[in-house]
Amino acid sequence: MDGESMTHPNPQDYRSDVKPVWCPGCGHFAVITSVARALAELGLARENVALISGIGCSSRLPAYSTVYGFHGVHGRALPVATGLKMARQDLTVLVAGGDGDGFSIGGNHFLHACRRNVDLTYIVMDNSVYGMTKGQASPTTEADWDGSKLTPGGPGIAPFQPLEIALSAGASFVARAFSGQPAELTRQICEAICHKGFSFIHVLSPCITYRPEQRAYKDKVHQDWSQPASDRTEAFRTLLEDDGFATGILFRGSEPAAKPVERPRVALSDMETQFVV
Amino acid sequence: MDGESMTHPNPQDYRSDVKPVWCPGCGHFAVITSVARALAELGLARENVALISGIGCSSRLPAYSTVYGFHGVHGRALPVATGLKMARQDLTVLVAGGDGDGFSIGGNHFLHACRRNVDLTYIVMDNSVYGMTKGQASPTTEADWDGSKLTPGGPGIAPFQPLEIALSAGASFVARAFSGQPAELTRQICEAICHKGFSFIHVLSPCITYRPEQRAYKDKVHQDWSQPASDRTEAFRTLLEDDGFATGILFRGSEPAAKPVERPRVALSDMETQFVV
Amino acid sequence: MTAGRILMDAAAEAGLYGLMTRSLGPQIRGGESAALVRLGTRPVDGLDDICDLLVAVDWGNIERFAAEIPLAPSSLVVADPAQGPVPEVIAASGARVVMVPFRDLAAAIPDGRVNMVALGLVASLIGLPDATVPSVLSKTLKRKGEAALTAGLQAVTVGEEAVATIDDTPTLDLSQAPTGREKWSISGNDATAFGVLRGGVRFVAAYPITPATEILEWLAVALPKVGGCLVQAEDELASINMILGASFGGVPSMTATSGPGLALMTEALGLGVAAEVPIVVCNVMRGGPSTGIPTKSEQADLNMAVYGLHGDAPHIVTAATSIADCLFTAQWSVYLAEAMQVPVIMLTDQAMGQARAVIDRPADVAFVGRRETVSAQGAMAYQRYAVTASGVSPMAIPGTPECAYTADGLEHSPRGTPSTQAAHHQEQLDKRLRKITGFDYGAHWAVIDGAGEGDTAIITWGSLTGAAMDAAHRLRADGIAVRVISVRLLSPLRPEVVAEALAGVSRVLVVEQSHGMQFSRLLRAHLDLPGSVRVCARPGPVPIRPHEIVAAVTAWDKGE
Amino acid sequence: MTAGRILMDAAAEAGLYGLMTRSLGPQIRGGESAALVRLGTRPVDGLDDICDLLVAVDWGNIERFAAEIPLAPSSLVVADPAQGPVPEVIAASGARVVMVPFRDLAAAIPDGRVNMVALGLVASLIGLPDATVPSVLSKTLKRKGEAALTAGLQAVTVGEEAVATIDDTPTLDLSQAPTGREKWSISGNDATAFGVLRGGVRFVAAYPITPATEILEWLAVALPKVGGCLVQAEDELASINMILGASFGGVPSMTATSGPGLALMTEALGLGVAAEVPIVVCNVMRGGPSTGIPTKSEQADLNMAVYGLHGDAPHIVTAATSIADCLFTAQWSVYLAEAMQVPVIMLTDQAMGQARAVIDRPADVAFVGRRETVSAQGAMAYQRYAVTASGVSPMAIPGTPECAYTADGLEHSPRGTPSTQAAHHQEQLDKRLRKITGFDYGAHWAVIDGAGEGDTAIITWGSLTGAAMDAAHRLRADGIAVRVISVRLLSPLRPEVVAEALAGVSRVLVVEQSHGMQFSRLLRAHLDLPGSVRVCARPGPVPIRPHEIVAAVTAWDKGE
Ligand SMILES: Cc1ncc(C[n+]2csc(CCOP(=O)(O)OP(=O)(O)O)c2C)c(N)n1
Ligand SMILES: Cc1ncc(C[n+]2csc(CCOP(=O)(O)OP(=O)(O)O)c2C)c(N)n1
Ligand code: SF4
Ligand code: SF4
Ligand SMILES: [Mg+2]
Ligand SMILES: [Mg+2]
Repeated sequence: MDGESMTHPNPQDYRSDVKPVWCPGCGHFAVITSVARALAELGLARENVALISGIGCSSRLPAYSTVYGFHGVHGRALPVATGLKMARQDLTVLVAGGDGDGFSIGGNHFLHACRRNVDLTYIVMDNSVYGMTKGQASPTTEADWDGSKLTPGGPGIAPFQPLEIALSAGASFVARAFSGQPAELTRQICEAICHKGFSFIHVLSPCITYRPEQRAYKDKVHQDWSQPASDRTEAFRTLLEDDGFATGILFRGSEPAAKPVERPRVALSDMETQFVV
Repeated sequence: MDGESMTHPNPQDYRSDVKPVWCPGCGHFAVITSVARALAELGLARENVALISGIGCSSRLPAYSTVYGFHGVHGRALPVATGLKMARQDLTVLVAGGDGDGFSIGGNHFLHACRRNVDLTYIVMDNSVYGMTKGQASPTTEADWDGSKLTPGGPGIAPFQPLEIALSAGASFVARAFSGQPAELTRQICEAICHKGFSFIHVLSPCITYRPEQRAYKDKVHQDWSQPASDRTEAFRTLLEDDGFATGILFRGSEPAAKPVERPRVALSDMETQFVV
Repeated sequence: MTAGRILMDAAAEAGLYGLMTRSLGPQIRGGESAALVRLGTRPVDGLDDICDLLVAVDWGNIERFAAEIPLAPSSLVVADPAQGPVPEVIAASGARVVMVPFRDLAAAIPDGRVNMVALGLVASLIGLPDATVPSVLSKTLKRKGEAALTAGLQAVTVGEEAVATIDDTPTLDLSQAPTGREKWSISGNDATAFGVLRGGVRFVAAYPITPATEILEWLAVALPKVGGCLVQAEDELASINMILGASFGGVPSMTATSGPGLALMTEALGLGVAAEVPIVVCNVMRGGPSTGIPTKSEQADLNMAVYGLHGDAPHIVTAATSIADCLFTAQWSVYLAEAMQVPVIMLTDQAMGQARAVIDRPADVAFVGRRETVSAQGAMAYQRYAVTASGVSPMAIPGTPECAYTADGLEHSPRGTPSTQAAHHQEQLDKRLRKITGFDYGAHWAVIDGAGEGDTAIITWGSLTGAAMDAAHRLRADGIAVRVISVRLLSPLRPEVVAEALAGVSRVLVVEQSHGMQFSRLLRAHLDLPGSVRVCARPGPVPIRPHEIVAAVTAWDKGE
Repeated sequence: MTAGRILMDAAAEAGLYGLMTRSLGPQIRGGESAALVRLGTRPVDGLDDICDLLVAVDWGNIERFAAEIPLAPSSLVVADPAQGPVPEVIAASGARVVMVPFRDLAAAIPDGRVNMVALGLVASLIGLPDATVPSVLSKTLKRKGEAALTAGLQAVTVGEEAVATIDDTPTLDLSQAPTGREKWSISGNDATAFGVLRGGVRFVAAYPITPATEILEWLAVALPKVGGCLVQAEDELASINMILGASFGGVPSMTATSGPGLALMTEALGLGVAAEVPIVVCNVMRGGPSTGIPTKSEQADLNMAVYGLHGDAPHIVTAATSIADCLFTAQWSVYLAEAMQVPVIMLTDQAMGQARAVIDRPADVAFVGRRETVSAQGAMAYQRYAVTASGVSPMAIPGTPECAYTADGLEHSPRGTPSTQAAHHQEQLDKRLRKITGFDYGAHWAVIDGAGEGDTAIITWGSLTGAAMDAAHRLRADGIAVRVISVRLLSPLRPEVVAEALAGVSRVLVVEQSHGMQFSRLLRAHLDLPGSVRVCARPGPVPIRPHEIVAAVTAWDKGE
């Protein structure tokens, strides 16, 4: 969290007039609402916040907010955000996207963003499906989900474990929320923004159209992680017991965030001397 | 391990006459030797083995062996191998490369190959440096290693944890070896080839030229993992105590390897009926 | 959509040909959409100039679609009065508007659906034989149960009856429709999928992307039935490298994607060129650049397909010329890839891939991919990249004893060992170029209509072929002899054969759907087009219609 | 290598210009290598036809290098007799060979090194003033301590003395050397790095790749000193997207790579085009396709740089024309990117990037990237992609109140909201093309020598410029007037200005280092070259030498 604060802003101030393309009932609606609430709560000036995304239903978020946005290409939101934050330490940079965008095509950037620990807040709206391309299996899809013609009978692969990977890769803030509980999600976003370093929030966000059975998420989630671990190993032990539906902030580390190195300034003309014969 | 066996082959039968480009003393020499020994020990016919790699000093391996080889592009060895094995279940497919190739540019394929559990043996020769491009930091380089002009003062990032990530991502065989102990390495390669599923061997393989201090690896390694865990959580607990120099087979799971689905055969002409009005 | 498809199938039962394209709004699911159907007694490969009949069950966001639905005073618009006044953009066309209360009519029937009423109306308006719609409807609604079918049939009847309220209606002359031929109803994407299967593809790896996903979905189901398989990859970098691996293993392989995915594949395509591994990549073009307009059509990935690889990397680029031709071109592409051990990029586009046509049953062509391979040789004598006269070096498939080699993207000697020598580089570059320029492509390089005729040539490619053919037909009817050349082999573009096909003309009209005149520039780069040249180019998504091509030619005649 | 660099610096002290390129064997470290040095009293931008003097301290794998070291009977070869007989490939050239026992001479000195003996010999052979080598040597070996310096100086002296055993030696006429000018010794890659820094770049993200890494290494050290930073990315997909992010934040940004890396960047380059985010990508070309020949030079990434993006994605491609010009072109590229909010791909190559030249201090040019931005506006009135006459839409930088917008790779309205409408698409495509075709590039689009002269034009680009200029010089001396045009702005290629520069010629010789004649095809695609056209094209790694260009022109004269 950087930049000046607005005086008593309203969550609506962070919502644009662009109509979402989302299906009625999509979990992603609650995420844009929660982002807006969190920004209002923290009183961040709109012009000092940037919201970066890739491609997918979830990645449409930026246009629906009134902060600066960058709707990039599929899977590359994290690098865009990393470059922005490294070049502009004064901005608050949020990143949002889906499970396909973040864990499939974007998996490598996820690994390395966790390690690099640049001060970003990364919100993944996980619906265990590619919504935008009409319902194929994503890395978090159950091995036997046979709802896609691309993987008849199911993808047959053990689901990707976002939190375990994030911890192993070195993320310094790891949490899980459910889009059906926007108050908790808002709280987590606030905490993540305030945390100095890379924060990852795994949001269970149902796809009403291609995974209607995800309506049942509301009965499955349980807020277990009331106190974030500050020790990575401890967080790991907690996670070894996870059923995938525990919510809360799992881990909050204290490694310093990555920043550009400061060096004494040198004039360009003085640099020329190295070339002079 | 598939295909017919040769009668009493000699490790030399698996070595080509192409002279390695490696610097004298490079750890990678012991890896090609160990691969040849393992293939001889298992008596695999050369023509039924394929060795796939990306780009880097380590990735030069295939040309130095007499099995079928594919020296692809940087970071993409695992997909090439996955395609080959899925299309040709009869072949034994090995994959080899470096820490840059496998964990930096190839990190996403590493994650997904671990999950997918195709029956491959993946050997990463980790020297915590990009040897081929003359000594830059890799994902496994220590945060404070200041040997590269590209990252003056050191990369400043916590090193990538190959075994932890492999386990989290779902690899079904996870081991670590040291190229200075070729007998143990050979044993691990044999076991990995015989294991049905995705096997990952993390080989500490010193770069004599850009990381001469790695000569000290020989004093640091210790064979601790004498009995592979068969339970992932147990393996995780072991790993939480790891100093990065324990060797042995850490984990051997029993998830079935991914294979193409078998379906009753249909003639092409019969498929046409679906288009007929 | 459903109604459109039923209408087309019903027309097919009546012996007609047809084409249906769709236009969607931005909503992920639901939201507005338009189905554009053209029927005819001859095969229909493109949309016509204007829309004879527009049935508007509602006016929601009509502005978004208006550009894609050209109307004229001769058009008939049937609208529901309950949906409010006729929008300005429609009224301005001068089309005749008549009112039919679709919603009320549907509401009067238990479970009656508006689109079924509209279907009945249209079928009756254009004069389809009475039995056809109910016959198709019963097949389609069979799975939904008796009640749904009854409701559907009732709604159709109500729609048919509503026609009585309209006078002076357009009809089709069905007497011209050929009978007794086996007809297929197929989308371009399904045709591509079936084509590669016929060509011998048995491995596919892919990452979903609009508008190519249907190719993959069809193959995912079909491949296991012929002993093959499809892997859903983590991204396009993985999918292209997976198919290189499978093909290295001797199994003909392909993937399908669209612009952004193809961009991610170019590095590995170069590897396929250098290591000489045959693969087919079908690229279904959508609006660009970048994410662009994913659900709409354009022909602007041509540059990348032809030139997008680093280094001198000769490879093959083909393009289907119609929905039906997707099948032929896909099969041929596999054949070419295998014969020359080279990556083939096959181009189609959204307008073709996601459209559906009623066509004659396509002939079974003989092209099945067959690679020149070696069997066991004397120890170590095998040269994977042997310099041969044809440029094709016989390939050892893993499993063949005594022939193990390493496929390599590094420059190499004939044996395949890495080499930095100028002579090896030159030799391999020559070889890789020679094998594709010296190949005998026969007459398949283009589809030519009116070969040798007239003073004017229309040269085009891809989904504009239908419009160009239609335009030529009309020009000939007006006494202007023209020939149409639709290029199927875009790279290597062979200047001699193109020049031969253009011999004798003094005017060339290049027709393409790209803002950057990519096709025209490609032609220029390789040959001097004879006489004077004009380019009729427009970006997507609105396709170029036959009358625009006619106008371009006649304007020339008038010295404009 | 060290010896070559000391020789060149010593020559620079004597007022000479110079060029040093290197040729390496396949070993990762150590192994054979050759340093090729050309010295002159005028700036030296390319290698000469033949090598006047070859000092071979050993013959290891000379075959690998022979093609890159042309010898003639006029050449002098100095070799160590202990290294065995003169290899066939050398003997065949007819060059005069003399023997000097380098190893024995070096062995006689404590810590004496062979290359220092050779250095002394060469310096003396060509007649460098006595003091120059010791002066440079003491600077260079300062850090290594007194003993090393003494050993070095002794070895040099021994080498100098050995010259007495050779008669009829080549010397340089030093009297022509200009004096009193400040000289720089700089590599092409360092010049590029300094150029972008001068242009205003303050953020770099990159992934190492040969032969571009030195640009990045230089910037990693320099950027923090001007308040910027460099991030080593996990791959090229990350690096290009990182610089898009930083530039979106208002900070001029660049990356450097080579062919395989550029291939991975094309998708994001398209995003830069569509979202209008300025960035510079410097691509240092190496042998292709695929991994190709990473340590050798070629000009074959031109196609990919110009055409490699999907959709209609107009962007800028520039090329440095010499080592010194790397500085200018890099700085200009940043300027162009910022002025037009567009990605610029700057092409150099291994022969330029990893070579080192002694040049005159480059002039400080005024080009510093400056973007058209907006300051706070009335609430919500801001249109990020406003359709303007110039095509450039003022950009809001995050931090500017009331102007927040979303940069988007989806097609959009002027405001920046996603749109699938044909009119918006056309408008934005027009705008993005207009801003780069309507820009005033001044005279910088090319370096022209002999403007308006003669009947023959030599048109070339990049590192062949020096050879073309040399050839023109010789042709003129033979009474054949020619002009040379080296194109710095490869895209958009502006047909009018090229045509103007070619006005009056009846012959055009295109000179390029690519197997696929990529440059020639690019020219053809955009304009009709006047008169008759010939192409002198060859792939890497052996550069085209001046005499080959002279021969191509004179052959034409003779009607061959
Ligand atoms: C390079 C590339 N490949 C594929 C696509 C097609 N594509 C768009 S969104 C998407 C998946 C989106 O899934 P997810 O990120 O989970 O978001 P959701 O729609 O489920 O919210 C895909 C595959 C693309 N745009 N670009
Ligand atoms: C797309 C691409 N980017 C960069 C490179 C340059 N490159 C070649 S090898 C290499 C790193 C090799 O490091 P590693 O995999 O650790 O192998 P090592 O040489 O250390 O054995 C890099 C960056 C390349 N060949 N291709
Ligand atoms: S398809 Fe699924 S994820 Fe996409 S908008 Fe609809 S409900 Fe949401
Ligand atoms: S540079 Fe390092 S990794 Fe490469 S060959 Fe030499 S010692 Fe081995
Ligand atoms: Mg999703
Ligand atoms: Mg390494």
